[in-house]
Amino acid sequence: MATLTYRDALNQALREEMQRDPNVFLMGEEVGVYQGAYKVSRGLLEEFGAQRIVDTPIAELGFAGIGVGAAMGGLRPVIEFMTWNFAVLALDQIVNSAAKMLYMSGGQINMPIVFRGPNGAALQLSSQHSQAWESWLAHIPGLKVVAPATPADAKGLLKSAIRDNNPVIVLEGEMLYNLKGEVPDGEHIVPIGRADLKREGKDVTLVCHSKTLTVALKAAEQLAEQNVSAEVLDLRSLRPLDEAAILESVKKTNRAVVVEEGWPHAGIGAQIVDLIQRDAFDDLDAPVQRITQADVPMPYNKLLERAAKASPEKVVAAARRVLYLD
Amino acid sequence: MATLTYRDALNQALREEMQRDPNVFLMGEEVGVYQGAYKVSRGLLEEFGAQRIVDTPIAELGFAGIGVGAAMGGLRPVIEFMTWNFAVLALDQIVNSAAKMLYMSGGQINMPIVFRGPNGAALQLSSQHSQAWESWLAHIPGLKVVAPATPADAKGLLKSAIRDNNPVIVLEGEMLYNLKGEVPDGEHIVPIGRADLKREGKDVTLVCHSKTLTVALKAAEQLAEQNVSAEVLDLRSLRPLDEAAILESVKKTNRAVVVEEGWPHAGIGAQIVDLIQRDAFDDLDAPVQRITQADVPMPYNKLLERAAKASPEKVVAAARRVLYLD
Amino acid sequence: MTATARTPKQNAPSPQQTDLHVKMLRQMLLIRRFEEKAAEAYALGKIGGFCHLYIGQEAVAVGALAALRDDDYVICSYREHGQALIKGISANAVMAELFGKATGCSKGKGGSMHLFDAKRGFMGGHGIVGGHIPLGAGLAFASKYKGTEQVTVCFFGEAAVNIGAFHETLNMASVWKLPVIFLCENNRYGMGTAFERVAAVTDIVEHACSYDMAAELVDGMNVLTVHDATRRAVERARKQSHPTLLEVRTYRYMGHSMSDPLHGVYRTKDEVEEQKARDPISHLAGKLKEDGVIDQAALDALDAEIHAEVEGAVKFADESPDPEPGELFTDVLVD
Amino acid sequence: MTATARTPKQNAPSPQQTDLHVKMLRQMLLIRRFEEKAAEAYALGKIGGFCHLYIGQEAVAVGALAALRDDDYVICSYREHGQALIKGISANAVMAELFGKATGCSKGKGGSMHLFDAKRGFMGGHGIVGGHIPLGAGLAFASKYKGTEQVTVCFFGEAAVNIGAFHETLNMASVWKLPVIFLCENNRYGMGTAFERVAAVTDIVEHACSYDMAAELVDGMNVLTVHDATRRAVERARKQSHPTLLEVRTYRYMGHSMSDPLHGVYRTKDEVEEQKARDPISHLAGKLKEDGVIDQAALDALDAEIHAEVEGAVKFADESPDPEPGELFTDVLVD
Ligand SMILES: Cc1ncc(C[n+]2csc(CCOP(=O)(O)OP(=O)(O)O)c2C)c(N)n1
Ligand SMILES: Cc1ncc(C[n+]2csc(CCOP(=O)(O)OP(=O)(O)O)c2C)c(N)n1
Ligand SMILES: [Mg+2]
Ligand SMILES: [Mg+2]
Repeated sequence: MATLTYRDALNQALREEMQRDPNVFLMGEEVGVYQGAYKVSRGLLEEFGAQRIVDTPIAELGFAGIGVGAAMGGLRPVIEFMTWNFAVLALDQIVNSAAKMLYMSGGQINMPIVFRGPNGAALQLSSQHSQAWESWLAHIPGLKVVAPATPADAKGLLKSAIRDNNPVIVLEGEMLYNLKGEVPDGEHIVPIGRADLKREGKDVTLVCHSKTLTVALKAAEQLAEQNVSAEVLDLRSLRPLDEAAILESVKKTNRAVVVEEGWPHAGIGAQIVDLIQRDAFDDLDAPVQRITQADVPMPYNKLLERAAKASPEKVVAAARRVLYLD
Repeated sequence: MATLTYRDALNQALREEMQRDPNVFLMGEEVGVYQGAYKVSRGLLEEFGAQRIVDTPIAELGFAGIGVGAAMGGLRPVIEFMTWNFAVLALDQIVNSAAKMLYMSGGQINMPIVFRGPNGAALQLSSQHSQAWESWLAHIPGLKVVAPATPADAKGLLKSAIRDNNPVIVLEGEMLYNLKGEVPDGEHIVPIGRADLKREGKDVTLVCHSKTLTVALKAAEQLAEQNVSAEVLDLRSLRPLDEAAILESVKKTNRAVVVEEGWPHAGIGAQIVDLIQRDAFDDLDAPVQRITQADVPMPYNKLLERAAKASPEKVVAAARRVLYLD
Repeated sequence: MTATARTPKQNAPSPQQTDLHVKMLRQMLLIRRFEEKAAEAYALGKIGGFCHLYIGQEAVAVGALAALRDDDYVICSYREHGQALIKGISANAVMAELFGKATGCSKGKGGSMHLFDAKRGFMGGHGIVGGHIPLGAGLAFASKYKGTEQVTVCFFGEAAVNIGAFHETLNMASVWKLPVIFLCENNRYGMGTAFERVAAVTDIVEHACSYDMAAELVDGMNVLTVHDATRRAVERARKQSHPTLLEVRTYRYMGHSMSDPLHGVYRTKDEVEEQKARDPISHLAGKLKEDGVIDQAALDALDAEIHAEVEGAVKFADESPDPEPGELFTDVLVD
Repeated sequence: MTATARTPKQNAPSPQQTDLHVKMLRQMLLIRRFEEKAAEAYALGKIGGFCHLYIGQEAVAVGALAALRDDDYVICSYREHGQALIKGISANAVMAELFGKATGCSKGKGGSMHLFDAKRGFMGGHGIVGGHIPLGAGLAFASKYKGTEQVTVCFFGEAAVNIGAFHETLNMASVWKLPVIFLCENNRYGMGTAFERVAAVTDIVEHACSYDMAAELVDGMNVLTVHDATRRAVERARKQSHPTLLEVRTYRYMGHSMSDPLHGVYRTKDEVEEQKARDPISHLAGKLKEDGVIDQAALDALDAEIHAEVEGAVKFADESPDPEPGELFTDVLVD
C-alpha cells in the first residue's frame, strides 16, 4: 500500500491495464507529448508509444466517435476528455452510438469503452468551464457512470471501467487530482455499482460522491462537535446506483441530506430523494434535503463562486433542518 | 375560437408573431421549400420570403450557433430542430452560448431565442429517433423549458416563448401534431411557468406534461370507473416549474403519481417528487410514484415499444398503489 | 491526389469478369425487388417507422462491395438495406428486421435504420446524419492497430458533408493514415433539399484537398465504374493504409423515406423520369445482353428467382414471432 | 479566390497614415504592457482561473481592428484581452474583470475568458474552442438581415480549424453571403500541440476552397500587413456582403495560459527566442524611427504613459469592490 495522489492512482490504473491488455489504448487531447493536460497520462507515451497513446486534434465529437468505432472493431479505448465541459460536443457519440449500440444491434456489438476526464468546477474557471455533468450522463440507459472521490477508488474504479464490456463514464474531480491517500498496489478493483460507507453514524445520512465527499466529511465533523452523528455514504457509482446501501443507511438514521456538485433541477440528487421517499417512506422522520450548486451558471468572482458551491456549512444547516434542531 | 390541430396552432403562433415583429425569423432544416418536415411552417416561406424562413444545411451545431449570434445582434430567432434527437449535436450552443450569455456578460446581452421541434418517441422510430430530452434541458439554468400538450397551449406558449427575452426551449410532441382542439384566435398568450389543472379530482394528483397528458387523462377516466377521483395537473412549463400549483394539488389529494415520457434516472419527475416530499411531507399519505419510459433505449418492435412507454394502465396501477388499493 | 471521373478500359471481359458482372446484376436486382416488396409491406402496415429505400442507387452498394474481402467492414447511414443484403445478410433476416421480428438481423430491436450483422462485418445502419462517419474511421483505426489489413467502407449521403463530424473525421483519418474509404453517395438531395441550395461547393471531392486525401469522382449509375474506383481505393487502403474519399453520383427514385412524396416540391417528376432512363440495372442488363452473356429468357428466369426469394423473405418475416416481452430489458448492458 | 501573402505597397506614408501608425504602435504597446501587468497580478493571486496572454500576437488585433468602424462587431476566443482593449474597453474595466470585480466589463462574473462590452460591439470572449465561430456568423446574419452594413470579425486560433463548428459555419456563411471575416490567428500551437501533428493540411487558407470563399494568408508579425488584408476583407464584407477567411501567421511568446510552462516540451526555447526577433512592436517602432516619425525619447515617453495607464488599471481593479453577494442570482434570466 502506497500513498498516492488521485492523479497518480489513475495513472497507475491506466498503466497496469495497458500492460495487461494490448487492446487498451488512450486517446485524447494532449495525452501524449504534453503528458496530459492534468498529467494523468504522465509517462505513458514513453512506455507505450504513439500507437497506444494517441494525441488528437481538438475534435471531441470526432475522436469520441473514432473511439466508439475502435471498440466496435474489438479494441478497448480509453477516451480522455480534457475536461467534461468539452465532452458536451461529443454527447451524440456517447448517447447515440456508445450507449445504444448493444441494444439496437440486438446484442451483437459490445462496447468496451471508457470516457474519462475531470468533471465539475475547479477554481474561478467561470461558467463554460465549471460544469458537473453527472445528472445528464446518469440519465442514459446503456451507460455506467462512476465518480470516485479518493485515490484508492479512483484506481479501483478506473480499472473496473477499463475491464467492463460496457461503456463506462469516469468522472474525475479536477480539484481532487492532488488529493493524497492510501492506494493498494497492483490488482485493486472496486466494483461498479457499490457505494462505500466512508463514515458511520446514526442520526443522519449524508449521501455524496466525488468532490462532495470532502464536503460531507467536513460537515460530519462539524456535526459531531454539535453531538450529531452523521453517516457519510459515498455513492461512487451513479449508474447503477447502489440502492440497497442508500436504503439501508436511511433505514438506520431515518434522515438524509443529499449533497451533489451539479445543479438542482432534475439533478442526480433528486433521483436519490425519489428512491428514498419511495422505498423508505415509513422510515423517514423528515423530508430529505438536498445541497447542490446554486441554480445559476458558475460566476468567475471568487466569493460568488464559493457561495455557489456546496459547502460543509450548508450541509450542516441542512442536517440540522432534517433533525429539526433549528 | 377555432378548432385547430396542434400543428396548425403552432403555425398560427409563428405566423402571428412574424407579422407582429419583423425581427422574428425561422431557421432550420426543411422549414422553407419543403414546408417543414412536420409541416409546422407550412405557407410561411410564401408569406415571409427566404430572408425570414431560412432553410439550412444539416448542421445543427452551426445553425443553432448562428441563431444565438443573430440574437446577440438584436434579432429574435426561432430555431427549428427537425427533431430534438438531432439537437443533441447543438447542445454546446444551447448550454454554453444561449443559456450563459446573459450571465457571463454581466447582464449585457439578452438572448431572445426559441429552440423548438418535436421531442420524444413517435411510432417505431427506434432508439436514436425516440428520445425525450426534457430532463436534460430543464437541468440548465438560464433556459426556460415548455412542453405544451394541447393545441391552445401550443399556440399560447410558443407566442410567449417568441416574446420572451430569454432562451426558451419549446418541446413539441411529434405524436401531438394531429391532435385537434379549440384554439383562441389572435392574441392568445399562455404565460411560461404556469401549470394547468386539466381535470379536477380529490383522491390523487396525476402530474404530467406534453404527451403524457393524454395518458393521464385516460388513466383518470379509468380510475373514475373504479370510483377514484384523480386530479390531472399539466405542468406545461418544466423550467420554471409551477411549484405552487403542484403543492396545492398534493395538499388537497395527499397522493401523487408523476408521469413523464423520458427515462427514470434523474428524470424531471424525480425533481417533482423531490419538491413534493420536501414541501408537502406532512401532507403525503403515501410515497409518490413515478411512471416513466422503461430504462432502456427505445426498441423498434411495436409491442416492445408499447411496453416501454407510459400507459394509462401503468398510471392506474400506480394510482391504486398510492391509494393502497391493491 | 486525383479528383477526376474515370471510365474503365473497354477490353473484352474475361470469364471471371463475366461471372462477376452477372453476379452484380443479380445483386442489384435483389436489392430492387427487395425494396419494392418492402414498399408494399410498408403500405400494408407490416413495416413501421422510417423506411428509406435504395431504389436507383443499387449500383453503388453492389459495385463497391464487390471490391471487398469478406472480413472487411461496411458501415452505413439509415439507407442501408442494399449494403446489408450484399454484405451477406439474408433477405429473410433483413425483411424480418423491417417487420420487427425476433428473427431479424437485429432481433427486431433495430428496425430498418439499424440493421447489423457483426459477424459478417456489417456494422450497422445509423440514424444520425454524419454520426457513423467517425465510427467508420474507428473501425479502420482498430484494423490498423491490430494489423489485420481489413478495409472499412463508410457510406453516407452528400448532405452529411455539411456536418462537422465529416470534417473532423476526414482530418484524423488523413493524419493517422487509416485504411478507410469514405464513400459519399451523392444523390443530389438530403430529404427535400437540393445540395446546391445548402452547400457552397457542390463537388464533394473538393473537400479532399483540405485533408490531403486521395479522391475520385465516380459515375454511380454504372456498377462497373463504381467497382473499379472502389478497387483502387481498397488497394490504397489495404496496401498503403491510406484513406480515400469517393464521391459517387447517383439518384434516388423514391421519396426520402416511405412517408415522403415521390418527388414533392423539391424536384420535378420529369427529372425523376430522366434519371430513371439511366437505370443502373437496365444499363448492365443491356450490356450483358449486347455482349451475349445473357439473353432475355435468362434475365427473366433470374428475376423470377429473385422474386421468389423476396416473397419468401416476406413470408418468413410474416410468420416469424415477435421478440419475447422480456427482450425489452435485455441488451442494455452485457455482464 | 486569393490565397497569397501580400505586402503593402512601399509608398511614403501620408500624415493620416503616420498618425495611424503611431496609434497602432501605442495600441500594441498598451496590450503588451497590460498583459505583462496581468501576468504579475496572476502571480500575486489577484487573478484566478485561466488567463491566456496575447503577448507576441499584438499586431493581429491592432492591425485588424484598425480597419473597422466603431459599430462593427468583434468576437473572440478566450485569448481576447488584446481585442477587448482595442475595441475600446478601458484598461480599468478589463483589469477589473480579470480581478473579478464589480467594476469589470462583465461585472466580475465572466473573468478573463468572458470579457464583454456589447455597446462597443465587443461580443465576448468565449471558452469552447470553435464555439464562437457560428456566433460570429450569426452576428453577421443579423447585420445583413437589418441592412446595417456592419461587419463582424471573428478571431480564433488555428486549432479551432479541426473542429466541426468551423466547417459548418464557413459553409453557411458562404451560402448565405454573410458579411463576416473569419480571422484565424495561426500561432502554430494549440496548447502543447503543434498544428502539423494534428492537421492533414497546415495552410489554413486551403479550407477556403471547400467553401468557395475569399482567403488571404497574412504575415501577423507586421501590423501594416494585417491592417491592409483586413481592409480588403472588410470592403468585401461591407460592399458585397462576402465572407473572407484570413489566415494570419503569428506567434505566442508565453505559455498557453498562465498555468502552463513558457515553452514546455512541445517547442524549444530557441524557437521562442527566434520568434521574438520578429517582434511586431519592435518592428513597427523601428520603422517609425527609421522614417523619422518618432525618436527614442518619444517612444520612451509613450511607454511611460502606457505604463502609468496599466498601473492605474491595476490600482483601479485592486480598489474596486467585489460584486454584491446577491449578484450570484442576478443575470440568470431577464424579466
Ligand atoms: C443530425 C441529423 N439531422 C437531421 C436528420 C434528419 N434527416 C434524416 S436523413 C436526412 C437527409 C440526409 O440526406 P443525405 O445525407 O444526402 O442522405 P440520403 O437520405 O440522400 O441518402 C435528414 C435531414 C438526421 N437524421 N440527423
Ligand atoms: C472544445 C474544446 N476542447 C478543448 C478545449 C481546451 N483548450 C482550450 S484552448 C485550447 C487550444 C486552442 O488552440 P488554438 O485554437 O490554436 O488557440 P490559441 O490558444 O493558440 O490562441 C484547448 C485544447 C476547449 N476550450 N474547448
Ligand atoms: Mg442525399
Ligand atoms: Mg494556436
